Amino acid sequence: MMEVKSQEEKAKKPELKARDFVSDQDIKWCPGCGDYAILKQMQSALPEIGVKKEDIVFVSGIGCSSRFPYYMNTFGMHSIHGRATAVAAGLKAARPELSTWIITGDGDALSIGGNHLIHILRRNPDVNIMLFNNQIYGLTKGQYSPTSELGKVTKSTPSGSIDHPFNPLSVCLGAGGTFIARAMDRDPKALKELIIETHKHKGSSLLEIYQNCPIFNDGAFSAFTDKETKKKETVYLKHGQPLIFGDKLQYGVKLDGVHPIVVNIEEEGQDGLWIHDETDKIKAYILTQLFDDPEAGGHLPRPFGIFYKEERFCYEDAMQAQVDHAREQKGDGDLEALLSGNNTWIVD
Amino acid sequence: MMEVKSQEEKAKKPELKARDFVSDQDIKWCPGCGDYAILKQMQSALPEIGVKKEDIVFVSGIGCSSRFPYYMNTFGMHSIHGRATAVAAGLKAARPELSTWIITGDGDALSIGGNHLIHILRRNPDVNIMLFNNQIYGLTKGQYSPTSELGKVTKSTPSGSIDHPFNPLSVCLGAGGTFIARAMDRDPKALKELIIETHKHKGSSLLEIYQNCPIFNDGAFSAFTDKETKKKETVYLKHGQPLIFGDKLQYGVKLDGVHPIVVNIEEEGQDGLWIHDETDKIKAYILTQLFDDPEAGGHLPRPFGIFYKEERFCYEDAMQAQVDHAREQKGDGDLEALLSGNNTWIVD
Amino acid sequence: MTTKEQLDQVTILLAGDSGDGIQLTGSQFTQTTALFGNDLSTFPDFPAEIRAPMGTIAGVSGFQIHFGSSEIYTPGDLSDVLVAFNAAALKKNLDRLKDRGIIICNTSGFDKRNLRLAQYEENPLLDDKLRENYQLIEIDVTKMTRDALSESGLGPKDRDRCKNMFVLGFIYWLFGRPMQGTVDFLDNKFKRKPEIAEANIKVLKAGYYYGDTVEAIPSTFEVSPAKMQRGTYRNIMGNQAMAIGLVAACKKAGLPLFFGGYPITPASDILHELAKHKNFNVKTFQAEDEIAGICTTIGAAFGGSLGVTASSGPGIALKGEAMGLAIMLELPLVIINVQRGGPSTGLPTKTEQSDLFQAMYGRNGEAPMPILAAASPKDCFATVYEACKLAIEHMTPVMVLSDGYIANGAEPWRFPEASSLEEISTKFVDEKDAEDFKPYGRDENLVRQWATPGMKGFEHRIGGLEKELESGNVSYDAKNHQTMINIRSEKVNKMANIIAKISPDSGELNGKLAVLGWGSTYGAIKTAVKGLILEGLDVAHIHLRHIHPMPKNLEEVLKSYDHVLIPELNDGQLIKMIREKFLIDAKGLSKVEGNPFAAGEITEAIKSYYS
Amino acid sequence: MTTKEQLDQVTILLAGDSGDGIQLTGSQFTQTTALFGNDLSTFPDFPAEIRAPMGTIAGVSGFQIHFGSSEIYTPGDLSDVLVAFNAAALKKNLDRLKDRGIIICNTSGFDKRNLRLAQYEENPLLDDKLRENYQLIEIDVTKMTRDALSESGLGPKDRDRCKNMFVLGFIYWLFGRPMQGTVDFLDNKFKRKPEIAEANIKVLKAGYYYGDTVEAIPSTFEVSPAKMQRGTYRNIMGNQAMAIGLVAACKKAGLPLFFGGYPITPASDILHELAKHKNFNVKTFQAEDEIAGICTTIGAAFGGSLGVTASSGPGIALKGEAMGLAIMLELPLVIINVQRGGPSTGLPTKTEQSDLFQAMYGRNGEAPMPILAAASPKDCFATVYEACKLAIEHMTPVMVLSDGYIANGAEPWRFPEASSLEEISTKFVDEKDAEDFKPYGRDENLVRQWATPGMKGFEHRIGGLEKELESGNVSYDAKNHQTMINIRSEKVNKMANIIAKISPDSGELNGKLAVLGWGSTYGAIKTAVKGLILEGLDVAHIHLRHIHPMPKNLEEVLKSYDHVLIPELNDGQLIKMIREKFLIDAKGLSKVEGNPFAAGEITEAIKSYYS
Ligand SMILES: Cc1ncc(C[n+]2csc(CCOP(=O)(O)OP(=O)(O)O)c2C)c(N)n1
Ligand SMILES: Cc1ncc(C[n+]2csc(CCOP(=O)(O)OP(=O)(O)O)c2C)c(N)n1
Ligand code: SF4
Ligand code: SF4
Ligand SMILES: [Mg+2]
Ligand SMILES: [Mg+2]
Repeated sequence: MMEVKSQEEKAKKPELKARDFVSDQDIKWCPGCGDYAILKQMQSALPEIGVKKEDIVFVSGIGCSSRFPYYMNTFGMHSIHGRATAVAAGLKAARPELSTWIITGDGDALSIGGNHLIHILRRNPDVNIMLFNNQIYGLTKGQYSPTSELGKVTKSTPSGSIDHPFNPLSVCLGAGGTFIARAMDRDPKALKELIIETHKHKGSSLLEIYQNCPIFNDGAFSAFTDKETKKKETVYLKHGQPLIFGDKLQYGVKLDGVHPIVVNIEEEGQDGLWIHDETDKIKAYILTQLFDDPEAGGHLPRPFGIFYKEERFCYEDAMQAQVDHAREQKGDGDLEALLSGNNTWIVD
Repeated sequence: MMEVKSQEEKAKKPELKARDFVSDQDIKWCPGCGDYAILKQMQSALPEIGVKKEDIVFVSGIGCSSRFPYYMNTFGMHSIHGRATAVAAGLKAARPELSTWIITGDGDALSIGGNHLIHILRRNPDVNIMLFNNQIYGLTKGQYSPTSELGKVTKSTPSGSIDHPFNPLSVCLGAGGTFIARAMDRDPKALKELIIETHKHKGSSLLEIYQNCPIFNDGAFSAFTDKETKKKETVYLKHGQPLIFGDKLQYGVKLDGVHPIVVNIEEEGQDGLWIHDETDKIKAYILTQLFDDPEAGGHLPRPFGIFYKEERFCYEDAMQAQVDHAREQKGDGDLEALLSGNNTWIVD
Repeated sequence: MTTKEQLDQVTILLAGDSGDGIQLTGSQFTQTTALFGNDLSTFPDFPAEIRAPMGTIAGVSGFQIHFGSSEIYTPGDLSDVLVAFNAAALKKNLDRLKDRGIIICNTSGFDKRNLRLAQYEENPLLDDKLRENYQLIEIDVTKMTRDALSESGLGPKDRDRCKNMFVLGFIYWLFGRPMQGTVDFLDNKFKRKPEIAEANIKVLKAGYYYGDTVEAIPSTFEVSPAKMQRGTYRNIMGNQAMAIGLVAACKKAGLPLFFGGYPITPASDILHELAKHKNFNVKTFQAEDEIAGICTTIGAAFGGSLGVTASSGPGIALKGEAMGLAIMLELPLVIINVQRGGPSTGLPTKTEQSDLFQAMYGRNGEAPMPILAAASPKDCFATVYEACKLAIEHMTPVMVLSDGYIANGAEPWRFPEASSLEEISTKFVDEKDAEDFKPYGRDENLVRQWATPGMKGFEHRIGGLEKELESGNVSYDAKNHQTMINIRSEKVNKMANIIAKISPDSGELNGKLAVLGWGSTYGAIKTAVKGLILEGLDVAHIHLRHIHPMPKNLEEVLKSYDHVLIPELNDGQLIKMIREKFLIDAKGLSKVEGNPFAAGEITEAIKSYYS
Repeated sequence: MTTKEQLDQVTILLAGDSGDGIQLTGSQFTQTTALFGNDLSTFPDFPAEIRAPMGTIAGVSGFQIHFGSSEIYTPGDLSDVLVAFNAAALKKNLDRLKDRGIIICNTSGFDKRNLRLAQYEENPLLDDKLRENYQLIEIDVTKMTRDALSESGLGPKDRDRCKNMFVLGFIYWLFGRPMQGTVDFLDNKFKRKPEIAEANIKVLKAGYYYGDTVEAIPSTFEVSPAKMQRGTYRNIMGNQAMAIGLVAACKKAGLPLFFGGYPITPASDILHELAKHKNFNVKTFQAEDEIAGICTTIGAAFGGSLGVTASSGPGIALKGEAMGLAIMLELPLVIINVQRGGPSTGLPTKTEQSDLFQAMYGRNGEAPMPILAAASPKDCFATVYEACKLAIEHMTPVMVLSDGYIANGAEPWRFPEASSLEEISTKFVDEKDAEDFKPYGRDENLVRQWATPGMKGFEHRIGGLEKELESGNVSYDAKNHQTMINIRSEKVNKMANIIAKISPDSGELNGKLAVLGWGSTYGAIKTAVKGLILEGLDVAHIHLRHIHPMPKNLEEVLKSYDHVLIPELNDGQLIKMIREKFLIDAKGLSKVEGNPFAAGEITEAIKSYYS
């Protein structure tokens, strides 16, 4: 009996492999580009979420990262610069049952596409937004982006950029996002887990992924990925767990009033350490402020993982509910009645 | 002697009156519109900031509120919908010495113009942004806006809006704004003071002004303006002062960890009350979260005044510095050298 | 004693402050007149401000209705009756009244304050010239209304709000119309405030009986019902017809309707109307801007809905880039431009036809798109219905042009039965064809296949980069690009095989002069041409719905005339297309004043060919 | 022994992986050849990807240079020499090589892996046909380079990066060019890494002497200096010329230059170049998007700068609404469109002329704007300079059209002296005129006055709503609207009085056939027409810089020919304007393949008129 049942289940849910998500198109990123690692983790995460291939859609804007959909053997659209969020918002509203993924870059999402990003976050349709942040415009060959650091010398800023960069997660939280998280290309395990978490969250999930662009901005995130520094410069957030880090996990983060400080656990013990609560929006905000320059002294580590998660109704559900309600109330649309309206007269 | 000197001074700084800022155009807002009160306070505040009329520019987008520049006897531009921030950013970058004011509505600034708003805030040019928030589209005759409350029935939402509204100050703080404040049309004194404060702040100042639209959204802010409720529903922020409110100032706000709670001062005394610190960004964030529905029970009062103020270099100064530096380094541009470039040859 | 005068047609212009309830008065008179059996056409004329300062000229709101016992195609050029609620209303509109026309004025709207606001130095009602040139009927409407309600217990503000009903009652009497429709309307509208309903009805009747009682009015008028085609009629406004047409087409096609748009005058009412029809599986999305408006519809169309967006000039400008994407993706989209006065913000509440070239060319690259234009309020239905059919059956975005004049104008509509509407066939791919699926495979009309997410085995990716023939993969190949450019162009051109051939709307083929129009100039041209044909002139009216592609026989038809005259509410746009295509020396009649043509203006232009 | 062959002109196509340093090699050869005194024209051909996978066809980067001892107008149709760094480079470009042309190939780029990636089943170098049809020079460049650097102490990666210098050295030898320029360049470029400079120079010389040593090469070539006009020359690319032209115009006008824009291929280099010239009081603003790009320039122009924005098709589409505002405001703006393959994202790295109509009509309402088009890389300077002059002196936005072909192409430029540039007169209001200041007061050319913030007594407000004549206040008046529509149109049309009259660029007036071109087709048309005139054909070349308004005498000039042929890299756009305006039956030659015309294609089309 048991065997039969498990077979039935298998039949119902044919197990997909990572390679089922590989499309037939040649990949056209530069050698060494961080996008490869993200693609790989996406292809290995999707079989685990148990959604049928044909029910998955990837929508992207324009940029190196935005070529991603071509490499996924699902439905996909490579739209126009900055508008993936808007296209996906329409698709999801029209087809709530589809698993909808948005692929976007720091320029695509935060420069030209900034408005659609903050609006999708407030409306909260159930989409997963992968924001590939390489702190540069890759496709147009190396201009600074809204996340590039101050003073950055690029083709368009030969004397250094004077634009104060965005803190992307702070922008997204401020806009009313219900799921805010950060990952990086060079930590594939955490990346895959977080990809799966974005799927699980019902609502707009924003996953910022630090992505290295070896051609135009190599090493932008080396403090967080280099062996020597990464343990000291990163802290992984786990709901219910204290914020500890360091190569021997010897440091912790505490709140002094509303301000985070680093303490040495070996000296001060674990008491009073900040216990991560991913449902606390104010604390999530404080976490987004752990954003200083790793080069600066006395600074705090950069958090990775889920900063914030909130349950809020999804846009497409509310929209569908209004349609369903209208149908219940007034019945399925009657075309004759629509055409005639309420005031008619007869000429004969 | 003294008299002579004071005459000289007078000659230097001719004192302007509110009426000097009144243009010759008929005002075309509806009777009772909150825009009148704001116009009046602006005209009475400007003489106090001591800037010459001809050095002041008002730039607006499109909306009822955006007609404001026509009524000010200064330089002005009524631009296109959502783009006042971008136009003003260019003007200020080109002409750092001008006192530049942006007039925008909740639709203009937060719907179509959301992207330019967050970008001007991060770049931080020294402009003053007056965001007239009436939680409705006035000029197009009453559709809901990104600040309208959930469930709002309007022309475009006959079954009620399903869009989670923005918390405008939270958006602006998240974007990296350096001056975040709130006022209302019906409290002229505070409004005028805050207008002057926006001018004083060197950087992009964002003043949200609750503005009643008697035609399409009458009473949206009545909880904060009605005699019976306003003392209980509003708290005025003053740097260095505790957060207290109530008709007998009998309530205070405290932080329980990172979360604000209301305490009864008469019972619990003033100890441990939250002392407003306008330079504390995390606390400013917490203040922006005092945003619940006044109809809901057990809620917190709505703050007015300056939430946050940060000193950060201004975009136009950095830009001018690069120009000046280049001139110092390379000398004022030499056209012959530019035309010839570095590699020439002679044909003869 | 008042006598009764028989008239064939009448134009009334109601004018007053934005707060005076002019639009409501107008629409009640329209409804009653329609039910009475007249043919009619109406046009409201709002101020650009929500409520411009009371009493000023900028604050005047107008409503014009033209009705008659024969066919009516326009809201009328000059009016026979001008109802002026105040001095500003008179000042603004006097030049739109015929010589010897009737002025009905509310004398309390001519007090000192009102005269000053209207910038009258003297009270015009005391001017002998006015009394000589026009028939003046003075009524102190405010006082009458207050008197009528003296015992109602209502406050003075509420009482004064009933003023418009007095006027309505009076003109009902003047034109011998029944009051019952309005009585019912008021009862229903103020269901929850019966005292208000009662007061309004009382004042309405007071106005009616005022006419009966005072003997000052020399004559009343009779405009008998028109001999209209048999059938059931309703009254309809252009934007409403547009919305209903969209819903009907989607219902017929069996597709969900997704509307993504951003409010803008004068297009917003399409969104407002659609939002009421959710039970037709209509989803409306008020987007953050026009770009998101069209992009959400592209997403929805990819998902298997008909995507619709509507805007006006400035908003359409913002959609250009995304239209290009839709053309590349070959997805069904309908884009409606309710044109207004331009350029830039221009004259938002005024009408114009100056976005034709924007529709043709307002995109980067070679980006051909079919364009249809609606000719009148009711024609918005048929035009948008055809646009939906073309979009769905040919997998393409289609542009529909309307304008402020027909969007807000109204006329009686012999609406079709649902069953009589043309079928629309939606062709999704067939499950069994998954093996050989080519996303850019095409049928004989060059229409590509439609496979939507959720269809197993049809997973594919599309985008805005040039696509390879058939496979739809990205291709940078030179010859392939040329092929695809040709296909996209050919696909639109081939629609000329399907759309109706053109023939004169009035007049005959082979003549001296053809007046070629498009869009909302229909009524004015028709009125003018019909009139002149009756006068014996050899002139014809040809009206284009299909701007791109044009009807196959258009060249032949146009070349059958000695002259072609093209009136447009722009600086000359269609005319350029005609001259270029057919190398005929067509002449234009251009007007860019924010107002529709008066039939008389067209008449005059035509006559110049015969003198 | 190698012999020396004398040639009049040669085209070389360098091709290899994006990582092979092709563009650098090409630009060095260009520089040296220019200094040598040849006339020349170059065209790079990038892949759309940043670094498409190594060894694949999609990853091939190309650089074509055409140089000679007579005048050169295009980068050449087919090439005489193809340098193939790998198999994919050969596969992609073989059909662009002349019969019997020379192939120089790096044999180590033809190993198994490379052959597989290039989708060659057999090694083409072993194919007898290839050897018969072409002259094959095989060099194991990789090995030679490594050998040359065996003692350099550099790692293998760094060594291999010098490969391109070997090839450069070799072709220097082949065409008898001096190495010194490149030696100096390398010394300077690697100032901080002298070991790298030294290695590159070593390899360069190795390549040069390789030619000398091996006797396999039958002959070297001599292309003597061209008889060019006396003067001082530099080499210039289109985008660079555009940027320099802007800076020069602002300097001449005494105005600050404000550039607001957003990166997009192929326009970004204008921003990059301008950002280097801050000492000319140039401010560059990389905006959040194209809309902010133009809106910031509008703000800056209001403040008294010349506002400039540049983009390509999709970005220009986004700017349409704001262009309308600039037209309404009548502020000086220059809008540059470096066109690329469309529609939508299209072919971003390819060239096309398909945005002409977008330039004319891509806005709502009647929104006329002057349009100029640049004909060649160096002509970008003169064209944009004139555009700036028109914008400033006539207070209007002006559109300049360029395209990917001339933006990235290069040619020698006899640059002007600063003093010889036409004066540009900026007319701000005069302080003493504050009393009578009318923001929309105009001079005889209908140019309005410019008063900027900070000018005491000139406080005024402008905006996108229709403006009242002279006062510039908001006006909804019907007649005023028509007046303003006419003024805006007339103001642009009047510029025809100022711009140069047109005359044939080659050939005579009054003939059988005029070939009318615009923009980047200049070189191909000129080459073709000059060639055919030499062959005795009665044909002329007329080239338009002024698309709108057109030169006053254009009609007359065109009508002096029996036929007019209009080649365009689009589906036929200028031709529609010409047919419409002059009602002449001009014919088009259309090509939409992402590539420029070959002169041969034009020649062929012309010849069809004479057979
Ligand atoms: C409307 C428009 N503007 C500009 C561009 C040019 N463009 C393409 S991608 C891009 C930015 C890419 O940066 P990002 O989004 O960070 O992606 P990345 O390439 O770094 O992955 C730009 C400016 C475009 N394609 N369309
Ligand atoms: C591009 C464009 N889209 C839409 C409009 C129409 N429109 C004008 S104002 C406005 C919204 C006004 O709301 P808000 O900014 O809140 O100003 P308010 O009228 O409430 O003061 C809209 C949608 C427009 N003028 N231009
Ligand atoms: S340019 Fe950078 S981001 Fe783009 S593909 Fe190359 S490495 Fe990746
Ligand atoms: S509609 Fe509302 S916001 Fe607009 S002018 Fe009238 S009252 Fe003010
Ligand atoms: Mg990036
Ligand atoms: Mg508003």
